[in-house]
Amino acid sequence: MGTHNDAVDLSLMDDVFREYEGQRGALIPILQKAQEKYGWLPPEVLNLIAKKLGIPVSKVFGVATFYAQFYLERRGRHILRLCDGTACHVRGTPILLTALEEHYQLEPGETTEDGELTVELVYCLGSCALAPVAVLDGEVLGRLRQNMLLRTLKKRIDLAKPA
Amino acid sequence: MSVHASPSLTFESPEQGPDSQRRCVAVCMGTGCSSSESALVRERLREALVEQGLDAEVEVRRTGCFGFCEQGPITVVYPEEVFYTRVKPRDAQKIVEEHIVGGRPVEKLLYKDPLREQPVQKWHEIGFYGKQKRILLGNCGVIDPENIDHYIAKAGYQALEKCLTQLEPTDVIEEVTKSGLRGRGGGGFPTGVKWGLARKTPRWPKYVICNADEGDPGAFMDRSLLEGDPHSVIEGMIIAAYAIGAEYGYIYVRAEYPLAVRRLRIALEQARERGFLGENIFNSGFSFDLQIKEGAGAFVCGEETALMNSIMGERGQPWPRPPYPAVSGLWDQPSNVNNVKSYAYAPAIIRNGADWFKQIGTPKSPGTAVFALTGMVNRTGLIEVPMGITLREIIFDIGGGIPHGKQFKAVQTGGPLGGCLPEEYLDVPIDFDSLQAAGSVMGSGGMVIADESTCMVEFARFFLKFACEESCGKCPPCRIGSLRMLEILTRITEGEGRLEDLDELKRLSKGLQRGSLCGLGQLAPSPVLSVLRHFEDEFRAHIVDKACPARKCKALITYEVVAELCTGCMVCGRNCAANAITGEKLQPHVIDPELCERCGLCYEVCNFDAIVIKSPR
Amino acid sequence: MTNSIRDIAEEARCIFIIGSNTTEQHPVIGAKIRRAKRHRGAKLIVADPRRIDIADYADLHLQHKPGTDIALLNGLMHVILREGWQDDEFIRERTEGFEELKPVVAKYTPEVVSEITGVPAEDIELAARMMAENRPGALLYAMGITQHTVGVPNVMSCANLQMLLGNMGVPGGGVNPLRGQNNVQGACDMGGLPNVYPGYQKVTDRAAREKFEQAWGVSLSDQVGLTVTEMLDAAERGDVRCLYIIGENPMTSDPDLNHVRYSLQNTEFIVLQELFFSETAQFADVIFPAASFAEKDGTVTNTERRIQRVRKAVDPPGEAMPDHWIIVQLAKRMLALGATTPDPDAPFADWEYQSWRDILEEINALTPIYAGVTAQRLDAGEALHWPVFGPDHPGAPILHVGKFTRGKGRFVASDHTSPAELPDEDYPLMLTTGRVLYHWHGGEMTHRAQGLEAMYPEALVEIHPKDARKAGVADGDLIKVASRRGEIVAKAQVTDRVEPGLIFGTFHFAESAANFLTNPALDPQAKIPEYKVCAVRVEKAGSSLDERAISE
Amino acid sequence: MINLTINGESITAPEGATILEVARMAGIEIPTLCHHPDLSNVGACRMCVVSVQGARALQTACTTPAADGMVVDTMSEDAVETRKFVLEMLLTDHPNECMTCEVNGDCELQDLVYDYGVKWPEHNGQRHQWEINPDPNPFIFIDRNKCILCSRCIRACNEIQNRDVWNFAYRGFQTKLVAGADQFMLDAGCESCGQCVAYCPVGALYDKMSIGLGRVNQITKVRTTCSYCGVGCNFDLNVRDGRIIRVTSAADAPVNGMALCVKGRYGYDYVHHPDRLTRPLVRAKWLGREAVEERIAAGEWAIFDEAKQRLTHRRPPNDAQTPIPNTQYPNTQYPNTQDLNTQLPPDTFIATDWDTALDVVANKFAETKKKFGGDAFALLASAKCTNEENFIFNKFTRQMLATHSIDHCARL
Repeated sequence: MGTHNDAVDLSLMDDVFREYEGQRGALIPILQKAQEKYGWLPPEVLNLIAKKLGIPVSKVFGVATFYAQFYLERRGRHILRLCDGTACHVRGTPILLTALEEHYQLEPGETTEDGELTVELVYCLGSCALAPVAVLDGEVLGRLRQNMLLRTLKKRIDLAKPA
Repeated sequence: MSVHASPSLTFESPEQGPDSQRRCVAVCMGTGCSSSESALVRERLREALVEQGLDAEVEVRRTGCFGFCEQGPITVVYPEEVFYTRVKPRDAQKIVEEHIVGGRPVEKLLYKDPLREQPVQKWHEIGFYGKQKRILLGNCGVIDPENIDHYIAKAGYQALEKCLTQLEPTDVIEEVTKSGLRGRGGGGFPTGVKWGLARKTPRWPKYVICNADEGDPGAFMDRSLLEGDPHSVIEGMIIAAYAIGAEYGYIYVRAEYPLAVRRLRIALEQARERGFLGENIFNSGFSFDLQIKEGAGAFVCGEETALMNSIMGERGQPWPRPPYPAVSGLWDQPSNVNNVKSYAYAPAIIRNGADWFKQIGTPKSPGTAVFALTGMVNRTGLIEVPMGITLREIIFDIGGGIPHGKQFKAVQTGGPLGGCLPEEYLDVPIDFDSLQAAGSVMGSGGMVIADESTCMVEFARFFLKFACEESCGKCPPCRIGSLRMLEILTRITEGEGRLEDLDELKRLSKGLQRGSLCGLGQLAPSPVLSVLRHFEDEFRAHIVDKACPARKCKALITYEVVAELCTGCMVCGRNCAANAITGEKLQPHVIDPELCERCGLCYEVCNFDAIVIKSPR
Repeated sequence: MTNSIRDIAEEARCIFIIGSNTTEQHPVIGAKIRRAKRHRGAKLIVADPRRIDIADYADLHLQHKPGTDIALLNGLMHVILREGWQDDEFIRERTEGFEELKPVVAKYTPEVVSEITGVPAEDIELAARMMAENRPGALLYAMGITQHTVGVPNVMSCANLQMLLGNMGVPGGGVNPLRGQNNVQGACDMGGLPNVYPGYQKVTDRAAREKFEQAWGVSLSDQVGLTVTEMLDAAERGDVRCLYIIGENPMTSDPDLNHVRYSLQNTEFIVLQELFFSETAQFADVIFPAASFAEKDGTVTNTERRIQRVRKAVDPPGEAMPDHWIIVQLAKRMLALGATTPDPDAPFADWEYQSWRDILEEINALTPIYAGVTAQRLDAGEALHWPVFGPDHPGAPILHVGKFTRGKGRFVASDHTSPAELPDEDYPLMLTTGRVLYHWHGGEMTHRAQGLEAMYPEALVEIHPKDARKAGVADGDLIKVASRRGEIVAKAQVTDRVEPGLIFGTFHFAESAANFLTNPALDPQAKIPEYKVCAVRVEKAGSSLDERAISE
Repeated sequence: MINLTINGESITAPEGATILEVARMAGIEIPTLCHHPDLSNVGACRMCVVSVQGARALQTACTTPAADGMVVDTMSEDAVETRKFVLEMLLTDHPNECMTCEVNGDCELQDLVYDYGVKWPEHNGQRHQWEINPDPNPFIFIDRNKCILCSRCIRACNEIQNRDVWNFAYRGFQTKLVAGADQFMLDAGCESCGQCVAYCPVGALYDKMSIGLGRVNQITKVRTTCSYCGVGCNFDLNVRDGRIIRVTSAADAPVNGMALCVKGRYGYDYVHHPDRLTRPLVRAKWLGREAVEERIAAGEWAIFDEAKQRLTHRRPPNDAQTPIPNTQYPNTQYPNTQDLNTQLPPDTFIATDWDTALDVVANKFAETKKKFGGDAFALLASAKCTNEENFIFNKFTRQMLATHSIDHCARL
């Protein structure tokens, strides 16, 4: 599970639990809210959720690891979600990936050592008409080309100089 | 929750009605256009109007997707329906000054059809819309999805009123059954029959569930519908609930659709305020409410039993049927799961009658089909066409053919669980059964066009990789079998393939189809099989000649400099992270195939087309 | 148990556990109860001074002070009567003494009971409602009820509650003591008691006496014999000269071990049959190496009165021999010495047993409740719950169906009486004792089961953070626990499983057995010692003590 | 009652039974892996698929209720081929180690692979390489590489033991059997009952104490009753060469079925502990100096080292990380005192022989009875002895010693 140094403030969860009090099947929304608050799902939080909902940790962990949306590890300060939906795929996402791997030694799902950038592969952001698309920290980058992408990244993020 | 004894179907302030002759500039605020600054466009338009002191008379309206995302951001000026494309924020000024004030449409913002020399003025004259028939998307681009009055003005919630005040639940089911509506999730199961089954089970509570977990990469029909006309889906669900006897419902929306979720939230609130949701709707004694459940990123949750597990907070794994949801679904109660579109048809069918619906489309697949037309085609976007139209019409008349004069190669429908069809199938009429016969499927509406530059082997591998990553892992055929297939396909794209692999792929496919627990595993081999069936020569090229005809598979291609064209500008060298490109200034450069990573950056940046991609043969 | 494990697990709609750490002491029953609660929706109420494991699964945990069971049970009955939830028909048809019960119970309003037990009044109300609304309900208890100076009244009060609810003689109901040892039931059934012959035939009963006199060909006393604790006192006085012990370890299992040690030292001749050189062995004169359960054949009787087979799987080590062989050998030698001269014509005068089957036949002949428990039926795999009155009698998984064994069920009302020793200035804390999942009794076996020993290698004493702070003790510190009778050193386990003012210890570890501390005060009737309550004080142990605790 | 046809045979069955249950009642075998009669059905492993007339696809017999008029073929080509495919797929991610596997000959996967004639699938694709035995639990051994993800352990823990220690994490080919949040079992609330092991159809979960000590064809099973608490659980002692090497659950155990607790399943090794007493012991003072010296000199008797015995009682605990070594057969040392002139304290225990020891006791008892009568005796019976032993001990008390002073630990 996630490595992390500074302590996690569990009180953030109080109103989440209040919101879903007595609701059936609330585990997933609660995990989503938790991730909104912490950016990922720290072990302490998983344990707390299990305790509060009266369900085994094994179940919480099983669910949290099943869905792609949940992160059990810290992520980078900047997050690039690269769309590999069919439309984007045929319009060049693979080659964008190669460029990224080439320049940042980053495979999808990985984070740079300096914790600056996380690259994720997602299937369809629903902007197929702008394919290939990526989302950098929530901003949509449409009709991408390798050099465009690399330039934007350089501009946006000061990364420990990639080898 | 505020519950009105009797909800009103009249506007609270009529002049806001979209049909009013009042001038209105509609700006698309769908995900597509939003991602190219349409919000800013809207803002600028407002400001410009204020400057002109016209903000009182002219409404700037937020609308859902027009479908023609390719040309986004879209802006339409009503009532003339002048259709502006690729509108930048700075164009707002012009639109207001020249068009609104001056009455002269802004020439340079009009859509230029590659097939016609005159720019097209009006929305419906554009080829892209020519052959469309917009039932579900009828309100998209017309009404403000965040304003229930707009929906009501378009006869919204009248069907619901009719059901609750004039029809017995069984009448509703009969009408829907008579209409011949088939499930738009891809299964094509008769919706009316499905509702009938759920009604038959004498256990309460019952649930209606809307499957908006639009997982197919390259599909965004459901998203656009939810963003552009959320009430039609909600109304459809309430009608279904009434027919089945359910008192609660869920809309399971894909996590990646924040805008759709927001619009749904607003719509639900407004529907509750007006009493369309809640207790004793239309004084009929019937009560119903529903909530949104956001998915958490699992394609398999598009499978109805997995979806219900997910709603219950479990791992999204399917269960073997029986028990069928109609008998024992959510929390072991009778449940009805339909796709977004299936529900959205219901109001129209109830309003206009089964016969009206049946005369659209084909006898066995009545109604329309909504597709997200994407890939290597001139006009990409969201389209709605009558069933029975041919693939060729869609791709060439609506889609405007293949860009850059390239050759059409294949059309993929049905997403990762669908299939690819080549040229010779282009005249197949679109409907559930014909597509199936041709070796593909209707699916939920993704339609991706591949041109000569697409490697079909890699294409097949792409879909299988997706299925493999999305396998829930419950049953061995899918969990392990899909990986074994992927390993073979990867091998082939890397030039390590053997001819026996083709039979092995077929054998494994059979195993998955026959043995897998749910649709995901059973259909995962479909893309591979269809490619094997229609493009076996490409497979052979990879295996026998170690060549990638489309020059896409990294292991089988080389980048080379055409000395005659190279000016030695050194741009490529500077961009090459692998330092594979050498050469003196102003001298032709050379690429070392050993060092080259095939990232294609040089190809991209060369201003003289001096770099070519080569593959044997 | 009046009912079978099966019907409690599958039929009871409410399960009330009082004074039983079921999931640790009878884990398989514990698991069945968890299953009943979670997969069958049975209601689960746990009354225990500690937040024991199963309390975490309960709908309601009544954390009452040790030694206040009668008050708690009376409180429950008070609410039931006040609300008119009692089963009048059952009371009318099946019981007597109800009128006497009423006035007693009337005094125990939830408020009063809350005062005595420390359980919130509303929880008492709620518990009573659950029991009333979910019938049949089974009551399970163990040593937590019996090991008190009021052990017998405690049990009576349990019976009162169940009769009041009409929970007797029905599947899923009953008063169900969970017996500790694998054959403690059988040992009682087979006359391992000073007041009865096998099958609970009273030694004071003339007919019974004559029956055995004729069977064994000797004349028998009509005087009740001594109980364990009385034996030790008699030994201390020198009245008992020979002590013959089979597979028991009074030097860890009896209360006030210092007194036990003194008594044993004082006994002239002690014979012991054991697997291991136990604490008690140190005081023995002759030790016979005995066979373990895996090394002999025979039958045992479980807590639900079911008789089952034990089968020989391996040979005893070295010269070790099964206990029955040893006893027979001694008997024969004593006959040879003329120590007793039974009438040779008596059917069972002699000691010529070829195997356990021969003994079982004698049991069948002399023990009515075992009359039908034949080797043949056991071999045929029949499930036999005594009483099995004859070869064709099916046995009785459930007792008191239709009518109680004694005719009518008798309500015997009791009032709350405080334990014999309560905390005071000198000994401010209350000690209650018990066992843990990984060890068994004196630990003769479990300390030599390497996995179990690895799981729980040393004595722990549970103490509440508050008391720990007072005593300046941190989790894992060695502490000295002292009572008026002795002291031990053990590791502190700071936990809120116990309430402030209460500590918990075990007697699994000889050198720090809680029984150096426990109070030998007895229940006047059952002669059972008050293991569950005594007064102690706690202090951090000095390093010298650390040494001892570790090295010993 | 309903009527259906399975493999041409018409069968009458109770309402609500599954196809699998009906078939097995009728003696028609349908192979299963994830199914177990004690546990809920999940239809995951696909082994029990059968063809049902009119059904679109194969149906899992374990989850499909038998219906009136149903026509089932359990051996249709589709069904058989699917089973072969499933087994083949499982093998592509399973080590080929039957030769050294603990459960060789006692493995449901192995049997089915054999029955369906599935060949070992060679391939150089991905195989799991989980760490073997990564968990310090002293009783339960895990080899995830052998896990077929049937979830029987998960359901056993959830439905039988109700501890919910186990669950699946991640998904697809990455699916992993984890305790809690991928922790050590004991940290995830495990109480080491071993139910997960008992229900594992393959060698993924096994009893750590028994590793390398014997496989099913090398042992004999002896059904007996547990020696710990009063529940009366039955189980099989697995015996090899006169040693108990393992305890296994017995599905037909009347009280407990497959369920056991940590003591019952893993607390048996005391039986073979070196501390076991193996010879009758008598204090020197009851034997007489001469006898003792003679017999010791003759090598018949020996001095018993009491101090040593008491120490072994408090052996420091094993390191839980390392698998428990098996205790050797009792080899207690009895030092022969070379020099008989050394003073022999009268309280020294002498390891004697049965005749001597029994006579010492018989004589002492007889003499005491003569002098002081029955009241001079007190006897403690044992709740650990059999009914028969307790009976004759009670007879010995009353008939032989003429007293009723017999009791036992019933109250303790």
